[in-house]
Amino acid sequence: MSQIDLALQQDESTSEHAYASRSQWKMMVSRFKKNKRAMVGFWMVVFCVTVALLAPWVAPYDPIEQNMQIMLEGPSLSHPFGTDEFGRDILSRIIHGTQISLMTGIVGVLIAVILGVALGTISGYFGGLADTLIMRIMDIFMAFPSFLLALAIVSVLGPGMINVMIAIGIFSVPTFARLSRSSVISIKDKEYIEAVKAMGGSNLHIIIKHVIPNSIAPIIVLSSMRIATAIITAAGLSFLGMGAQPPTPEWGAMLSTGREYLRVAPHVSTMPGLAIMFLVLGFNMLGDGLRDALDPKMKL
Amino acid sequence: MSMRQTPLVEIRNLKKYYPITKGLLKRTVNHVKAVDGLDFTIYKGETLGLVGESGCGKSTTGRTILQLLQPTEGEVIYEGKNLVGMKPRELRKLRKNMQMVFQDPYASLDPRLTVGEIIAEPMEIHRLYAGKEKDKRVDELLEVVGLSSYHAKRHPHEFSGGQRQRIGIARALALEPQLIVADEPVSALDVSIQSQVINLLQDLQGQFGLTYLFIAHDLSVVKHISDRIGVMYLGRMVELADKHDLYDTPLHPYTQALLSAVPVPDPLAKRERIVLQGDVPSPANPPQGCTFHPRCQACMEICKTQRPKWTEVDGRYVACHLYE
Amino acid sequence: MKPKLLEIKGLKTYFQTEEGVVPAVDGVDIVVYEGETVGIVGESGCGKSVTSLTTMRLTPGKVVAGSISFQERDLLALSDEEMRKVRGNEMAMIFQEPMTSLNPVFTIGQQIGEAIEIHMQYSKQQARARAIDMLKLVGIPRAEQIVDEYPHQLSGGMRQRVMIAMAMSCNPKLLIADEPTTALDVTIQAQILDLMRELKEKHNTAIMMITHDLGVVAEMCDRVIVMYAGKVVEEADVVTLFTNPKHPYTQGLMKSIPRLNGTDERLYSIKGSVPIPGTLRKGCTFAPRCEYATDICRQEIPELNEIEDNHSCRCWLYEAKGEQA
Amino acid sequence: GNNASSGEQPAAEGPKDLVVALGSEPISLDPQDASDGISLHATELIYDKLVTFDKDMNIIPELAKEWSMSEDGKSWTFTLQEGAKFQDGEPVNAEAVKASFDRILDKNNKLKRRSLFADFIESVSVESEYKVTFQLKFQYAPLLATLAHPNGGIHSPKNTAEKGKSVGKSPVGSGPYQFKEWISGEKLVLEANPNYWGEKPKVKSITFKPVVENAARSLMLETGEADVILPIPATDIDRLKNNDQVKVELYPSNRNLYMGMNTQKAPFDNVKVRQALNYAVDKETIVNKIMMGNAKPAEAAISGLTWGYSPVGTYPYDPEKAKQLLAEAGVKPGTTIKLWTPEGRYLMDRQLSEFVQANLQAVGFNVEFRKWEWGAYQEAIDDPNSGYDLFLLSWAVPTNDADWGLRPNFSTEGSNNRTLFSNAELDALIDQGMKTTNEEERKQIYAKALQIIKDEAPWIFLVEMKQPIGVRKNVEGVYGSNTERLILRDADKK
Amino acid sequence: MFAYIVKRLLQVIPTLIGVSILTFFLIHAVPGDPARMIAGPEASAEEVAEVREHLGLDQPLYVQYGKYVSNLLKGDLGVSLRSERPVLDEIMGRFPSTITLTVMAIAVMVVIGLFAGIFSATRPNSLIDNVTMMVSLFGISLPVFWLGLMLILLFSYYLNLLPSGGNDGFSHFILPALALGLSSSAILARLTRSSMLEVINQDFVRTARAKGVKEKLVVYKHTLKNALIPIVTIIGLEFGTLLGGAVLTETVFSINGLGRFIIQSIQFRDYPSIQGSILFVAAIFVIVNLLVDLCYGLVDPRVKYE
Ligand SMILES: Nc1ncnc2c1ncn2[C@@H]1O[C@H](COP(=O)(O)OP(=O)(O)OP(=O)(O)O)[C@@H](O)[C@H]1O
Ligand SMILES: Nc1ncnc2c1ncn2[C@@H]1O[C@H](COP(=O)(O)OP(=O)(O)OP(=O)(O)O)[C@@H](O)[C@H]1O
Ligand SMILES: [Mg+2]
Ligand SMILES: [Mg+2]
Repeated sequence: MSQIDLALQQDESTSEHAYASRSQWKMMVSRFKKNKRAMVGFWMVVFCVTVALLAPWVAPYDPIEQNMQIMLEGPSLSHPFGTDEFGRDILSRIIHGTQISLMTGIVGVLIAVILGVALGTISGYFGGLADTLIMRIMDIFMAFPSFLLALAIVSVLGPGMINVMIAIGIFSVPTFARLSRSSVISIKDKEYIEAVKAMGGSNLHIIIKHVIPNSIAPIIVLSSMRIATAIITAAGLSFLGMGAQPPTPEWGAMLSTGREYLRVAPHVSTMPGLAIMFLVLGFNMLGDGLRDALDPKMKL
Repeated sequence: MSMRQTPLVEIRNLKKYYPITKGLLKRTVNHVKAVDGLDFTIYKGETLGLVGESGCGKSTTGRTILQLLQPTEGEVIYEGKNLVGMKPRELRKLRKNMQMVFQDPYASLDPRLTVGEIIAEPMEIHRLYAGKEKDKRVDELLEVVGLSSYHAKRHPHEFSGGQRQRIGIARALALEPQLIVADEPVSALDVSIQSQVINLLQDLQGQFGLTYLFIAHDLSVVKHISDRIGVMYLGRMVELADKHDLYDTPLHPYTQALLSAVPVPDPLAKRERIVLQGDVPSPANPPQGCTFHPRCQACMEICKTQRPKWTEVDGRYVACHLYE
Repeated sequence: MKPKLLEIKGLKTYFQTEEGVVPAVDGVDIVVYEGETVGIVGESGCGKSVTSLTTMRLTPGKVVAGSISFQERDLLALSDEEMRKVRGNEMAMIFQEPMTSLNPVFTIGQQIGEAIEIHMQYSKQQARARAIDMLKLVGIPRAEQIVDEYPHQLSGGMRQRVMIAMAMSCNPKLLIADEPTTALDVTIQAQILDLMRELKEKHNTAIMMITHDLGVVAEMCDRVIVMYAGKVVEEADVVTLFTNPKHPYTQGLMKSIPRLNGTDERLYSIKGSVPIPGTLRKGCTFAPRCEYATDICRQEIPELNEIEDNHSCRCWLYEAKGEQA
Repeated sequence: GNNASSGEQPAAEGPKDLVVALGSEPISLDPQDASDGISLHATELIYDKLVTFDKDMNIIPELAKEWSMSEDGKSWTFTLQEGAKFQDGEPVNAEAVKASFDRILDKNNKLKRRSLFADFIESVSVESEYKVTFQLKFQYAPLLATLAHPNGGIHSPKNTAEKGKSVGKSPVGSGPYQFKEWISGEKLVLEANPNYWGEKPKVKSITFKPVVENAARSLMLETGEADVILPIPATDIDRLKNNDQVKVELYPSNRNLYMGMNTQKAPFDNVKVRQALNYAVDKETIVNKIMMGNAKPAEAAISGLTWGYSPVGTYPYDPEKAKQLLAEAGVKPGTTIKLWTPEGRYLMDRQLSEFVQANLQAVGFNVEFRKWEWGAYQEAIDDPNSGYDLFLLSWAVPTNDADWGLRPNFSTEGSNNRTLFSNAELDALIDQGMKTTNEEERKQIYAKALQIIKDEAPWIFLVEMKQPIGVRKNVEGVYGSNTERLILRDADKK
Repeated sequence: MFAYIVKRLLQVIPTLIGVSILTFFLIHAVPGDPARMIAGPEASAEEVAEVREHLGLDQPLYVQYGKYVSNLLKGDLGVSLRSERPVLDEIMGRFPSTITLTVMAIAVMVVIGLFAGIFSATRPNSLIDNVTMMVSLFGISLPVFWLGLMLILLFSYYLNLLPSGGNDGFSHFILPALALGLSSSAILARLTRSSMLEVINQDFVRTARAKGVKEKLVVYKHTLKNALIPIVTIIGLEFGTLLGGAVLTETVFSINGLGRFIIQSIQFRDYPSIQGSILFVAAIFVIVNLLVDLCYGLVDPRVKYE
C-alpha cells in the first residue's frame, strides 16, 4: 500500500515527460541491477576476472613447482585447498587456472560469435540459396551430438588449449548462426528497415547499421551463457586428456588427474570441480540476468 | 486545378505475385496474387486514397510503386521514367523523391538510434548535409512536425505513438520528396491523436506541395483527406473516383456495400445496410471472372467467367460488368 | 426501470510494475441494467479492459478499493470456486483478438463444449450437440464439420462467431464484449454487430460493450460511459451523449472524428497526448489538454456528478443537479 | 565334439567361475595374430606350446617331451608328448605342429607375429608322427625362449583350415581351457577342457571382463565381483593390502621404463648431455613417491629378470653434476627441449613424465611437455623428425632373453631404434650374442653391451616395473610371470 | 502423414551423407596410423606397411570413401580394425548400455525438469520459484564428469549404497543416469517454466478462465499442451547432449558403452569403428528429432505434414 501512496504523491517534475527521462540503456542497466541473481553472477564473474588478472600476485605458491614431500596432503592452513600428487598447492593452481578457463571460454565463444553472426546474418538477410546452403551445413554440424563434435575436432587438431578454443568455437557456430538468423529474419521485415531501403540505403549499410545492432541482444545473452557451456566443455575435453598439457593448471585436467586419487585424496578433484562450478555458475547467472534485462522473451 | 492534371506517377498493369513454395527444393506451386493488374495515375499535388479490406493488396501496391518490392509485371512511370528494371544506382537517386510513412509507429523507427540520428540518416545516405548544417536541418524538421529540437537526443521509445508518427513523417520529409506513400499512418493511433496527424499531413501538403498516396481501411479518414479514392478488392482495383462522386454515388456493388457497412457515429441516423455474406476469398486462388462475384448481390452469369474491364465512366473508373 | 444486473462502485485496480504503481482503473462506477447494452468508450490505456477483467475477477492487477455486485452478490467477496461458477455461466466474455483468444490445440467443439460441461453438467455427447446448435445459432455454415475443426482452419470473422457461441452457450445474463470487432474488417464487423444485436434481443442478455469506435457505440448501445485515464468522465444515454456531450473530452472526441457525411474542413484536435498511467498530476487528469481548464481543475479532482437526469459528468464546469437546485 | 558337462570331471565339482577383471578386452584369440598382453593372458589358457617357462623362467617341456640340436645349431628336433588332443578331438602330432608353424611363416596369412619367427626359421619338417624338426636360417641362441613365448601356441590344424582368419574368434588349441563365448565389450568365457591331457583344470570356467577404470577394478575385487584383477593402480595398493578378503602380490616384470632421447639431434648428440640428463632425474623419488614403492630403479637397459642381465649400475641423482656436465657441453640454461609422453599406457606414466619434466627444469632446461593418447603417440614417435627430444616408453622382453631386449632397441638397424643410436662396437656385440650358443660366453657379451649402453646413455634409465595382481583370498594358483603374463592354468577357487 | 515421414526420412539422407563425409575426412585427418596401432609398437616398418596394405589404407582417400559409402549403402559399416569384428556388431554390443543410460537420463530429466518447471511457472516470482530456479542454475553449472565423481564418492565410497561403475544391471545405471540427467533436467525446468509463463499469459488461457475452467485444468490442459512444443523440442535436442555426455559419463562410470567405444576407437585410430559409431549416433539423433517433429503433430494441430 505504501508504495501505491507514494506513486500518487509523485510531483510534477517527474510527470512532465515521464517516459522521456530514461534512456533504453539506462533502463536495461537498472533492470539488470534490480535482478539479485544477475548481480551475484556479475560479481562472481568480476571476482574471477580479477583473480585471473592478479593470479601471479594473489597465488600463494608457484603453481607448477613440485614438492614431493607434501604430496596429496589435505586442506590445511598453509595449503587451504590441499596439495596434489606432486605436492603442488591446489589453491595456487586453481587461481592460475582461472586465466585459462576464462580465456578458453571467452575466445572460444568469440570465434563462434564472429562466424555464427556472419553466417546467420547472411543467411537470414539474403535468404534464398545462401540460406539453404548455410543452414544445411549447420544441420550437418547439429546432427553430431555436440560434445562429440568438439571431441572429433580436437582429436583432429591435436590436444592443447588453443585447439580446444577452436573446437569450442566451431561447435558453437551453428547455435549462434541459427539464433542470429532467426533474429535477423524477425528484424529484416521491420518497417524501419524498409524505411532505410526507401531512402536508398544499401544492404551493407542496413546490415551494419540496423540489422546487426538490433539482433545483437539475444546474441549477447547467448554468449554469456555459452561461455559457461564452453568452460564446461573445455574442462570435459581436458578431462578426457584432449586439452591442456601438464603441468598447466587447467581445471578439467586437474580434475581428471585427481580422479586417480579420489579415494585417498578426494580434495584433489573436488576443488577444481568447485572452481569450474563457481565460474560457470557466475556466467549462467549473469546470462540469466542479461536475458531478463535485454530480451525477456528469449527462451534459453 | 491545373497542377492536378500533371501526372506524377503513372502505374500501368502493375502486378505483384508472391510465390507459394513447397518442399525441399522450394518449387513454386502457386502464387498469391497480391496485386493483379492495376492501372492508375497519381497527379501532382493530389492525395489519392486507397481503401479496401485487409489483405486486398493495398500495402503491396504502395511498396511496389516505391520499388521496395520488385513488381512481377507492369510499369511505374515517374516523371517519364520507368522505375521498374531501373539500375540500382539510378534508382537510389530517384528514391529521394519518394518516401514512405508507415503504419506501425513502434516498428518503423529503429529503437537503437536517437530521433536525431533517425532523421539525419536519409541525409547521410544521400550526402546532402553534414555537420552543423545537418543538425540544423534536423531541428528544422522536428519543428515542422510539431516537435522541438530537444527531442533529437531522445530514443523513440520515449515518445508516444502520435509523436513517433511525427518523427516518421519528419524522416520522410528530410529528403524533400515529391511523393509520400502513407501506409495506414493513423490506424494505430487513438481517435484524439489521429486527428492531429491528419491535420499535420494536410498542413505539410499545403506547405511543401506534396503528393500523397494515402492507404487506409478507415473510409471516413480516407474520405476526409483524399481528393480521389481507389477501392481495392482482392488485388484489383474495382473503382476509382473523385471522393464526392464515390461517396454520393458508388457504382461498384462492393463499394456500395463497403460504404454502407461503416458504422456512423450518430445514434439517430437510420440507414439501409448491405451486409455482405461470407469472407474475402484467399488471393492464392481467387474466384474466376470477377473476383467479387460470390459475394455480389448483382451477380450475373458473365461475372462468373469474365473478368470485368477497367472502364472509364464519366471521368471515373470502375471494373464491373454492370457498366460495360 | 429495469432491475440492476451489475453495479460497480468506486472500483480501483492498480498494477505493481517495475516502473512503479500503475492505477489502471482509478475509481470507476458503472451500472448495467438487465437486457441493456452499455457502451464503454475511451482511448487506449484508459482502463476499459482492466475494468471488464476486474469484473470477471480475471485481472492480474490488485483491486484496492470498490465493490462489484452482480445480481445482488458481491463478486469480490466470493471464493475462487464460487467465482468460477459465475464465470462463463451467468457472466461471459468475448475478447478483441479472435485470432489468439481460442486455444489452438483443441477443436472448436471441445472448446465450446467445455463451458457447457462445466456449468450445465452435460455429458460429452450432449455438450457436443449443444455446441453444434450454438454454432448454427451464430450463423456458422457446416456447423457439424466446423465443430471438429481447429481454430486455425477458420477465418477471423468465423472465430469471433465461435467466441460468441462459446460465450452464449450457457445463456449468460451479462455478456462483456471487449472490442469484439476492432480486429475485423468493416464488412465482417457489420455481420458480427448484427449477430450480437440479434442474440441480445432473443435472449435478453445485457451487454457491456467496450470499444473506441464511436460509430459502433452509436449503432449498438443504449447507454454510454466515457472513460479517461482510469476514471469515468461522462455517462449518458446514447442519444444525449451524441447530441449533447458535456465533458470537454467527450466534446473534443466527437469533434475530432472524421465523418463519412462530414465536410472537408480541418478536423478539431485535442492537443497533447493521453497521459501515461502512473504519471498522475494533481487535479483533473484531463486538465493539461483541456481548453477550459482553470486553477481548480489543476488542483482538485472533480466528482462524477449527475448534472441532468441520467447524465453524469466529471468536470468542474458543471455542478451537480441537486446542488444546483 | 566334447562338452564340459560330459562325464564326471574334477572340474565339475561346483559351479565355480573365476572372474578376471582386466584393463581392456582381448583383441584376438589367435596367438600368432595377437600382440597385446590381454589377448595373450587368454591364449595362454587355450593353447599349449612346444615348451614353456616355469614360474622361475626356466624353460620346461610342454607339448614337446624332449628336444635336440644339430651340430651346427641350425636344426632342432622336438619329440612330442603322445596322447595329447586338441579341444576338437584332433590329435596333437608332428603334422599339427608343422601346420601351425607353416601357417605363421606363410606371408599371405598376414599374421601379426610373423616376424618373431620368420626371421630365423627356414622350414619345419615332419620326421615321424611325434617328431618334428625346425630348420633355422642361422644359429639362433634364443630359439627355445622364442618358442616359449605365448605366440608359439599350437593350433588345431582342422580348425585353422576351417575357420581361416576368424580363428581369433573361435580358437581351438590343446590347452586346459577351451573357448565358450565372447560378448564383445562385456566378457570372454573359457570353460575347463574335460579331456585335457595334462593336469586337469580346477575351476569350471574363467571369465575375463574388460574394466577400463582403475578404481572400478579395485572396487570389484573388494566386493568380490571379481576374483582376480590386473593391474592395480599404485594408489589403491595400500588400501587393498589392508583388506583381509584380498591378496595383493607385486610380481616382478621384465619391463623397463625409460625416456629415450633423439641421439642424432643437438644437444643430445653429445654424450655429456645424455649423461647429465641421467644425473638430473631423481629415480628414488620416482620409485618411492610416484610409484609408491611398487617398482625399483633400473640398473641396466634390460630388467634384472631377463636372461643375460648384469647390473651396470644407475646414475645417482646429482643435479649439480648434471649442471656441470651441461655447462661443459655448452648447453645454456633455459634451452627448450620437448618431452612427449603417453598417458594411461603405463602405470603412472604421465605423473612420471611430469616429474622428470620438473627434474629437468631444475637443472636449467625449459621443458615443453606434450601428453599424447597412445594411438597418436605411437605414430608420432615412429618418426624421429616429428619433433620430440625426449619420449617416454617401455620395453618388455616376452622371450625373456637379452637378445630381444637389446637388438631391436640399440643396434643401428634395430626395428625399434627410436633414439637413432648407433655404435659399431655394440652392433657387433649384439650380433655375436644372437649367434653364440654357449651361455657363459653370451652372458659376457651382454655384460659388455650393457656397459656400453649405460655409458653412452641413449636413454634416461628409469625404473623396472612390477606387476601388481590382486586376488581374492579364496583363490589360489594365480601368479604373474616376468614376461607379464597372468598365469591362470593352476588357478583354483575355494 | 506417411508421405511426410518418407519425405523427412529422405531429407535425413543428405544430412547423414554430410555427416559421413565430415567424419570420414575429419577422422582421416587425425594424426595416427591404425596400421601401426595394429602391428604394435614392436613391429618393424615393413610389417606396418604390410598391415596397411592389408587394410586397404594405402589407397587414396576418395577411393576409400567410395568403398566405404558403397558398403554403407549395403548396410555394411565395415569391420573394426582393432577387433576385426563387424563394426555394427561392436556397436550393437555396446548400444544397449548407452541407450539404457540415455533413456534413464531422459527419464531423470523429464521427471525432475517438467515437474519443477510447472511447479515454478504456476508460482512465478514466489520464494519457491526463485529457489527452484536457483537450484536449476546450479544444476546447469555442474560439470557432468565432476558430478559423477562426487556421486561415486558419496554413494559408492562413503555410503556404499550403489555400484560405482560397470553395466550389469539396473543399479549400475542409477548414478550415471543421475549424473547425466541432472543438468539436462535443470535446462528442461527452466524452459518449461518460461514456455508455461509465456502461454499462461496468452489470450486463450484467459478465455479458458473466463469460461470458468478449474485452475488445475487451466494449467495442465490449456497451458501445458500449448507449451509442449518447445518442451518436446528441447527433449529431442537434449537427447543429443546426453548422447554426447555419455562419452564422459561412461568414462567416469566405466560403462562399456558406445561413448567409450568412440573414444577408444579414436585412440586406436580404428577408422571404420569411429565412422560407424559416429554415423550411428548421428542417425539415432536425427531420427529422434524426426520423432520429435512427428510429436508436434500430436501436440499441435496447426502443424501440417504435407
Ligand atoms: N511477403 C509475402 N509473401 C507472401 N504473401 C504476401 C506477402 N506479403 C503480403 N502477402 C499477401 O498478399 C496479400 C496482400 O497483402 P497486403 O499487405 O498488400 O494487404 P493490405 O491490403 O495492405 O492488408 P492490411 O490492411 O492487412 O495491411 C495478402 O493476402 C498477403 O497475405
Ligand atoms: N498486467 C498489467 N500490468 C501492468 N499494467 C497493466 C497491465 N494490464 C494493463 N495495464 C495498464 O493498465 C492501463 C489500462 O489498460 P487497459 O488494457 O484497461 O486499457 P484499454 O482501455 O483496454 O486500452 P485499449 O483500448 O488499448 O485496449 C494501461 O496503461 C496498461 O498499461
Ligand atoms: Mg497493409
Ligand atoms: Mg483493451
